[in-house]
Amino acid sequence: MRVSVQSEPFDLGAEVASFTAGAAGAGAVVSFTGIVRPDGGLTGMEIEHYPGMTGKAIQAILAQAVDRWKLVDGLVIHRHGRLAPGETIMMVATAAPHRGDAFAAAEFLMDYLKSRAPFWKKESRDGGESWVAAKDSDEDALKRW
Amino acid sequence: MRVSVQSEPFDLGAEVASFTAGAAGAGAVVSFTGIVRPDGGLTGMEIEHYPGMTGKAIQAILAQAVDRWKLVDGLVIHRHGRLAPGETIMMVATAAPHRGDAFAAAEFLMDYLKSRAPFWKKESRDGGESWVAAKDSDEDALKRW
Amino acid sequence: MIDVLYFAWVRERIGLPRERVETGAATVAGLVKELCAREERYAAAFADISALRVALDQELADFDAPLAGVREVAFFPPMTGG
Amino acid sequence: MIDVLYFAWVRERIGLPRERVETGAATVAGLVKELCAREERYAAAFADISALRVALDQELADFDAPLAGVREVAFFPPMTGG
Repeated sequence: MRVSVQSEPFDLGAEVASFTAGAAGAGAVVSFTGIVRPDGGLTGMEIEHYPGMTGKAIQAILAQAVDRWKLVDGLVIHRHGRLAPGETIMMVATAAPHRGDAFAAAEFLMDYLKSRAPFWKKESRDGGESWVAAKDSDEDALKRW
Repeated sequence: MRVSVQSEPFDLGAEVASFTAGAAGAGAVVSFTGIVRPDGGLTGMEIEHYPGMTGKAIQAILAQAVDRWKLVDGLVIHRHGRLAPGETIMMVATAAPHRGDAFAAAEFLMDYLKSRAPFWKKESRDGGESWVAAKDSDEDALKRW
Repeated sequence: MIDVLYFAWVRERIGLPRERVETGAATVAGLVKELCAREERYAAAFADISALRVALDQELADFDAPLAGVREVAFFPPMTGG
Repeated sequence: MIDVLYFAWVRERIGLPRERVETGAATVAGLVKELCAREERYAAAFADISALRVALDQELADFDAPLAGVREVAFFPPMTGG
């Protein structure tokens, strides 16, 4: 179980490969990767976070997922700082004996990271900068868990 | 959109990395990996398939997923032949603008591959060999789509 | 003449992976009946049709599907991929 | 004395990331009221409390939560991680 909050890029392929190789007893590994979508003339993104809280909050969410779905292992990497379109923002990986648990835990983690981990995204476009507004659909997504 | 049915191992990390790098316009990439679970004294697994049908059937399932969830891209790799405990059996990857579509498409693909792609697993244990029985829960999982 | 393929334990029970069959059967069910009449090993393999699946020319089909124009019939247990 | 932190557009509107505040407020809502009374930029940042979130000692809390024993209060918009 590992959580990393970092400004540096991460090596997605290497992370998925080593997570999977280390998940002894797992029959199913799910990974999710979030990417800065280069649409609407986006030129960049700045991710602010709350250093004193971010790591702790994600650890708590991950521990909850591991416990609830009996995961063999779980991983969350989330970047902050300046990101260019096409760059990977974050990833989660879950390993479980069966696929249903690995999928559910990964979706749960994503729904919670979206609305409960202290990150704020600011988008840059030619016209200026603007904070990304939280979506009602993301808040609603939490209700299924 | 790529489908590969092969006996050789595949490089999971490299596949996830290159799939993600090539998914222009995606904001979300989900990957699933199936592993030979080393439980119950399993010593190996043999996967039989129907060469004339397997590739075609998976192509059809993948095309359906791409169309239904407006995927940017989709990938399925499935092995056949002799596998040892801990080896990766197969993977799927899906790329979409938003996470909900990428997750749903990956789960749909897994549910269909489990029960509609012509593969049959035979497990080896110290006591002998036995064909894996299809699970009612896997058949039921199809009904949600 | 039609190609008939067997997979997994259907193949093992019948004892061969494929054969060419001369048949006048109108449907898959008719073909199964002809095969069962041949030998005990066929009857054993097809004893419980609900435990089997069939594909016609590499597409999943039902046991009451017509055989007209079909070149390849495959019998196998429920799939266990993924 | 209590540390008060601001993030994202709350930080921008108030114009600073953190400050130490002397307060006698019993709850988060009481502290917000005191801050709003200070200057227009605070009133602007806290105009719509339903658009804000609060954490007490790095744990999400409600605006009616008591401040007794709390060392760090953080105000920010709804999170947009992932």
